[in-house]
Amino acid sequence: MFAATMAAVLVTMILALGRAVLGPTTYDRILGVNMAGTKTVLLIAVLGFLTGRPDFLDLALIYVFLNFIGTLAVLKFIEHGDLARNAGDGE
Amino acid sequence: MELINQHLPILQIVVPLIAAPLCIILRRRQLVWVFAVVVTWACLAMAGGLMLQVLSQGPISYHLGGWEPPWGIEYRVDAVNAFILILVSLIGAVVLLYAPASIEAELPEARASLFYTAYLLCFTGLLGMTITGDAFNVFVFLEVSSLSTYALIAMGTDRRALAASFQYLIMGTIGATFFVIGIGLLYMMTGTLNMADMAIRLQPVLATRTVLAAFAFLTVGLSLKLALFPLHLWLPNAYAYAPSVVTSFIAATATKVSVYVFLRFFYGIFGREYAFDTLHLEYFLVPLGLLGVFVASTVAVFQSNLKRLLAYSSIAQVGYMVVGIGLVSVTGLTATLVHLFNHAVMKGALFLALGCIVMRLGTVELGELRGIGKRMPVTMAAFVFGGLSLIGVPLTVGFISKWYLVSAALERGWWPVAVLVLLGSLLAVAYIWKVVETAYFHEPEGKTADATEAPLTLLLPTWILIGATLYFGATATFTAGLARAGAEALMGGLAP
Amino acid sequence: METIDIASWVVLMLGAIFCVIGGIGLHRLPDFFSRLHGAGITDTLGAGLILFGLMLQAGLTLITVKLVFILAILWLTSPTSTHAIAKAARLAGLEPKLDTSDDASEGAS
Amino acid sequence: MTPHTALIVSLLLPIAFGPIIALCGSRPNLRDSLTVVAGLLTFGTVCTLIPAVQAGGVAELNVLEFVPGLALSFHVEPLGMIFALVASGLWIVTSLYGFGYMRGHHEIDQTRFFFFFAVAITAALGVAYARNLLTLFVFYEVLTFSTYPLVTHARTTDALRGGRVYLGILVSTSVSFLLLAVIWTYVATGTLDFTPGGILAGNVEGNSLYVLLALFAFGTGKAALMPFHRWLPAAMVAPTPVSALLHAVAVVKAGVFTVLKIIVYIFGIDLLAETGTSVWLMYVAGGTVVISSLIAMTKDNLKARLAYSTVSQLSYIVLGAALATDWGIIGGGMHIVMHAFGKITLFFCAGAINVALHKTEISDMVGIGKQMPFTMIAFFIGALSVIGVPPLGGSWSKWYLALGAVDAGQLVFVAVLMISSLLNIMYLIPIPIRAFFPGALPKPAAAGTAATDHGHTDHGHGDGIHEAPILMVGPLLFTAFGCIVLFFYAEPVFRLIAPIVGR
Amino acid sequence: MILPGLINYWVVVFLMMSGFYVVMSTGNLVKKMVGLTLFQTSVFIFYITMGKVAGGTAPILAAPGTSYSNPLPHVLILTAIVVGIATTAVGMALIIRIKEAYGTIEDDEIQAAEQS
Amino acid sequence: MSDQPILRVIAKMFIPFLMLFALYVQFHGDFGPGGGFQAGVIFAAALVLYALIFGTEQAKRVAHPQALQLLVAFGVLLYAGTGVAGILMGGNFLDYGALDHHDPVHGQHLGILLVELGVGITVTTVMTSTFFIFSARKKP
Amino acid sequence: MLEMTDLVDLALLLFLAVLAITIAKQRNLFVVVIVMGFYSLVSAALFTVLDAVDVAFTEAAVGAGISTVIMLATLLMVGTEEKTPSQPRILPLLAVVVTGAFLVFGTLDMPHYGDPQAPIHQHVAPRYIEVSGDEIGVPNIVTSVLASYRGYDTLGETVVIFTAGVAVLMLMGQALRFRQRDGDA
Amino acid sequence: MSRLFSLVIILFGTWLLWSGIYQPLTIGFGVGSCLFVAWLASRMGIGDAEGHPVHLIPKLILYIPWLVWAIVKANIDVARRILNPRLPISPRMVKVKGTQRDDLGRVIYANSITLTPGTVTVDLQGDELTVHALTAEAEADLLTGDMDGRVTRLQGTKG
Ligand code: NA
Ligand code: NA
Repeated sequence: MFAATMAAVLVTMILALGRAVLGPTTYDRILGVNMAGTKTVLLIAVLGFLTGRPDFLDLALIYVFLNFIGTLAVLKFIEHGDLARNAGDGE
Repeated sequence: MELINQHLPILQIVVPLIAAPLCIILRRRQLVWVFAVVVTWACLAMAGGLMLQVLSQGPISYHLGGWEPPWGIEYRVDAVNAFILILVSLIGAVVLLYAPASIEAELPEARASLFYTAYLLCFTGLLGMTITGDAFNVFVFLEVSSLSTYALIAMGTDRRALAASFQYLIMGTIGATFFVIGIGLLYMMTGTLNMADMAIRLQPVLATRTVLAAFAFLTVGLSLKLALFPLHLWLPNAYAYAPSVVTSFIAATATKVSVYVFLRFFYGIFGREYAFDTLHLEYFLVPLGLLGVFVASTVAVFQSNLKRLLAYSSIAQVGYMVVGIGLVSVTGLTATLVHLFNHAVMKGALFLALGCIVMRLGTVELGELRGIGKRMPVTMAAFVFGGLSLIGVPLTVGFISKWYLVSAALERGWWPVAVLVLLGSLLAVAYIWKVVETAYFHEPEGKTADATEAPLTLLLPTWILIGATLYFGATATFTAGLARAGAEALMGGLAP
Repeated sequence: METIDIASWVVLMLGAIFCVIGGIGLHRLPDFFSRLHGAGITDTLGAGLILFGLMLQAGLTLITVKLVFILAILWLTSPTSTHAIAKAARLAGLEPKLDTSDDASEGAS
Repeated sequence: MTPHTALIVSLLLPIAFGPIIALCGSRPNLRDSLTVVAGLLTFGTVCTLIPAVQAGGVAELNVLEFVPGLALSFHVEPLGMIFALVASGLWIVTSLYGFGYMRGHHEIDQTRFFFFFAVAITAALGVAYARNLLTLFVFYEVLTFSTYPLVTHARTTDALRGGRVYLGILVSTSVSFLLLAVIWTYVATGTLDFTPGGILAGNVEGNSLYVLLALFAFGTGKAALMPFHRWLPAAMVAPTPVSALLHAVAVVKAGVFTVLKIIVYIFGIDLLAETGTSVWLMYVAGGTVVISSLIAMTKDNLKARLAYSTVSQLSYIVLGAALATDWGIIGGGMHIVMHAFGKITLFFCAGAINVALHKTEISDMVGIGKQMPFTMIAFFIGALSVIGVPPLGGSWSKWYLALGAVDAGQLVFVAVLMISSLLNIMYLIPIPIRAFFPGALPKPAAAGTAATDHGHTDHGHGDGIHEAPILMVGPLLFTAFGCIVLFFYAEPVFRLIAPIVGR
Repeated sequence: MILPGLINYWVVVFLMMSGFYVVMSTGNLVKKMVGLTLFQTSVFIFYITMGKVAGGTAPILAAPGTSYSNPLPHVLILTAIVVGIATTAVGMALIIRIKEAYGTIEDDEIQAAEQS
Repeated sequence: MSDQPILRVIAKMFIPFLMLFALYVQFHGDFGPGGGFQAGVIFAAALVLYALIFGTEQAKRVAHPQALQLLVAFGVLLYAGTGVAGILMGGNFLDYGALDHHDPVHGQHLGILLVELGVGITVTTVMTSTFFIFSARKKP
Repeated sequence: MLEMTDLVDLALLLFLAVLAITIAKQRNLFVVVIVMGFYSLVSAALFTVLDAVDVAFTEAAVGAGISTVIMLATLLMVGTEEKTPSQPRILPLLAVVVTGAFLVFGTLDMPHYGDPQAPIHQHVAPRYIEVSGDEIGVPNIVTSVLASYRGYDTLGETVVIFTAGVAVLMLMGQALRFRQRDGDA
Repeated sequence: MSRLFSLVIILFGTWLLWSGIYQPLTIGFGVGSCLFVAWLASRMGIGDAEGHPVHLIPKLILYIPWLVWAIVKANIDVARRILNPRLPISPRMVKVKGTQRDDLGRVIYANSITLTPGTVTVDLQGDELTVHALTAEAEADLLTGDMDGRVTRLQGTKG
């Protein structure tokens, strides 16, 4: 059961990653990676159950956080050409 | 005092390790320097103390965390690495004396406290690699020293320092990764990381292809770090464009420690029988070493930048050390070990002398040093003595090294090796004399016209090392005695 | 097999199916903006069902609590990042491919 | 002073005075006086060793343990005593001459000059006192490097080139051959001590013995055996006192001394005589004697001619050693002394001519006897001594060498000695003859060009005496006188040397 | 039985060598660093693979009698990961400085800039 | 990005929990995956998120670069200091058992706690300062 | 016996291989970095399968998180396109093939994947598993080994981070001036 | 101040739920950690009503089930269209006004829109949301204002 779920998640990951590689726009790539990231969360969660040690959900939790922050960082990079400038900061 | 004696092995490493972050807290440049000097000289004293302990009580084993090896990490001091500890501490302490005046001249904006922090870290890393008895711990401290080295090299004023540092970073990391693969394979076959334990548990599985692969990866990884020809490509630029203090320190110590680790693995873990009687590593080491001597020395002859010239000379000198390893005898290893020390002292002095020149002229291009011998006689005298030692003139340490190396080659009956070793030193005459003639056979002109002698703060450390070059060249019983003790230990497989 | 197991099995399978459908959408849908909706499927119901299926497995334990946390954070962050990506794309001048055949729709501003 | 103390003191005196001399650079008179004092003190101290040597030698003295099991170690034995006396004694004379020459020539960096000179003397004494091969090698190399600044003193492009040849040949031969041989010997025998009867017997045999001898003979580049003789003429760029140092006092003597010492104490003449290992060396030495004499005849530059003469004379000593007979060794040892006095006289004269008349080419020296009568008489005496004509010192050494050849059954070398003496006459005697009797002989083929003819002929070409400064003439008269004295008082020299071979 | 006995290791070798190849073949400094990271990460996989015990579980003490995978490679690799990121950070800082100094991060262009 | 209400609001809600999670990871390394290093990374991530949304300048007001530098050093010193404490208490370097002579296991616990904290502090501060340094760099 | 986890393991490994090839072939650095981040993420998943949860945790945080952010920040300043190499690189390929072949050769005598009888599971590690609970009192054996048995390595690791911090500060703390070439100064 | 207090309480509750280890030491660390985080949050200025909308929780409990149901419906719809070989979609952009009292409300609204597949909030300027809709039906659904009203009622009316 878990394995089947995992297989599905893996397939989804590959599809998402295909989008990341194919593009065509940068935003398609980011979208693909972001989606692949959330699928990793699922993968880890299911894996915990598959291996009979579900107390590794902390790991899944950290994936969610990092996926989010990572995406924002990437966007900031593309948007402003600057990682941390803010409208209020000025130059 | 009793407490200190008992914990000397760890204090040797932890004192500079703790000092590094303290430098950041102290922040004020002079204060940091004085502090760092005190620490490095204390380290030298500790290294001396360790050597005395080893000589009186035999090898010392220190269990970190109180855990018995192989469950915990062990520090193991014997005649060989006590010798290397003294070497690294000595160079570290002397070169640091030299630092303030030199980095003020060479660092665009003196970021002194960070500089000294990185220096101490590099120092700690090298000492840590040397003293440890745990294979993986070597890697950790290797990286401490490497990372700080990258930063230190990049502090050079020329932009090529950056490219050189990056190149070193890539090659160094590849080397370290190969090393880790090798350790992994060994661990896989033995289940232990403690070197002494590993040596024992490796014996039954020595014939496996996995161990052979481990051997190969460790060889290549370490050869990269010690700049064995033809894996030396990172070295010339790194030495040439780093600040003089850094070049002096690194050139004198870093490759030496790698050579030591090399010895430790091949003689101490795999064992002489496997490395040489079974795999005949000597047929790989001796030709490569000699090739390194000749190619690098020849290239050195054609260098116009003196730092690069000495850098190529260093590659050649590594070649001599490797030949010594490949001769597989007490005399050969004595040659390698004594040359580790001797080369460190003389090359350190030579780079310090170049630092004096950089400070006054801002360049070490040969074409701009015409007549420098008249303007900076004390500096150039140091350079000449160092150069004579590179050539291997008697009463300098270089001669002692050559003496043992040729003896070892003749003992083994490999007289062509002996001849080649001697011919190699003639190439040193060529590249050193190029400098001598430029310095003394021209009237000062251009930049040298109004150069003045370097300040005493720079000359003193330079001459301390030259003094060592001459002293240990005139009576090498101390260095050669220790080296021989170490060589005997290595030939005996470093058995406890 | 207990009912709860069967239920969780069904829920997990459904989640898996939605995930894959979202993945397919990511390739079938014609432009960047419409693909956002495909991604949305996997992140909302796909992820939600799978996590819910796991909760059924774990029962009333702290594990379930953690799964709830994961789901909550996922549902908070996922629309936020989707929005951020879309906004960035628009700011960068990427125009959505709109359906012009439908007269009822209004064009983009 | 006990012999041990005397040994140490004599060794340290020059090197200790070196820095003092260097520090007094701003006061030339003080500096030069100190140099003489140092020389006198050193010579005096060396002389105090003579009784001890005659009583059986000064025992071993380890100064520094060089590497475990091998010490920098000294002793005095007859051969070393001779060399030490020559080196320290002639240092005084050369120094005095040097003041005159350097001042007369307004040479640069005189302080540095005398400093390195002092170092070179220490090195020469170190070679003389060496108790083992390692010590000898160490000081041999120190001598090479300390004389390099002297050879290249002028720092001109010529000096640089000459220096390259000088250093290149001496270093490459000593490093590639001599050092190899030394280490080989050590590996083979486990010792490097100079031992009566040699140390190789039973340790090295057959072809290895030939190779080893070749390594030693050619490795001792300072002995100027052909084909490694080129450094000597190249070093002629140096100021004349340096040439004197090189040719008479220290450098070349260190070379042939080394050869003698190795043959006597490392190989042992019995071993060589039994195995005939050194026969080829006799031919090489004999060849060098003849060929370099022939080359000398073609040189018009006086110093160059003297240089080739030295090459030839050195091979007498090597020949003596290679004969491996008692008389050969004694002859070689005595020739160190005899040639030193003869050749130093000739060089002093050449320098004096250069300083007084600015002449360097032999073809320009026709008729200078009127201007420089003392110099040219001294030259004549020196030349006769080098040729080996009684009543001059050189005749003794040649005599013993001939005896040695006969003893060894190598009569061909008696012939070689005679031919070479003839050649010596041909290239040395015409110089004083034409100086005093301008029309007596036809101008030689290698006559100077028009340019040199006109170059300095105006200078002091008038009548009347135009000698070099007294500080130069004095020493050259002294050494010329020495040549004569050595003929009549050769006995002490002989008695000093004879114990080497047990006589 | 080769599968999965050694085939895992062979795939890992392939992964390592792809990283190694990227480092060696590219002239772009950033990609070199990525290659290095790839290489190192694959070595981590190698270590962790060797630590696996069939039927074992994560080395966090659970019920008695549980079989655990080997914790030691995990510890080593934790350290190695940290070393890797440290190297990456320093490498990237260097790349930025190189870009500022040379205006390029391509190896051959840097070399050309020095030759000219 | 603080002019983007969605990001701002979500980040504001998020950051405290992210930091708490970091501390949770820090103090639960004994029981499950995690420890000082991972905690440090997560804590730094929280600060980075803050900097991304509210700007580096604002973030530097919360975490002074100078203070960060001191804390970088402090983390290492805490670790090494715990080791030295082992020596002073009569054990070897890093012998936590010596920290409590009556109950070595408790000593081990204490030691692990302290060194993990040291790791956490150093990692957090190094990562954060590295981010600050990189983000302060202008495009050449 | 082929277990479920082994299949997952193999699947993830193959997935990683695809990613590795993608990295090698991509010229757009942005994509390269992103895919590398993802590679880390997948390898973290693999670590979970292989029971290395601590490692997975760290690899996720570092490889996918920090490392990617640092690399992107760098790209921001240095541009995102890799120049097409002028010629195919035969020598590196050869070196890599030889190295790889040697490693594969080395695997031939290795204990098989998962083999409980492998030497590494017989020595040192068993003690950690058996007595660390009593000696250290911490359930996570990895933590016990990391912080206590091999706590010294971890001190070294902390120093490595510290060193990296110092290095970055030295390199980028302030704009450094530099001379173009020796001669121009 | 009371908001900060509630933040600490919420954080601590979260800690307890995460932790699962209820020893004095661990709980003590929990308390310390929560206080530290709260202190930092106030330093950052993120513990205000916008960042810590604790007052909305009661009403959210009612809103969430509705939202989940909306999500399920939307998911099924979009999934069918993706699987349909003809791909029956007609993408469009639509602007709607949010009637919420502040940014917090509008953010909840915007994210609710995005969470339901078929609609994605592409921009939020003032009170105007720009939404990308995949189908005409999704657009129509949005324009009914049902969701908007529910979110607005979460916060209560203005004033
Ligand atoms: Na942990
Ligand atoms: Na990574």
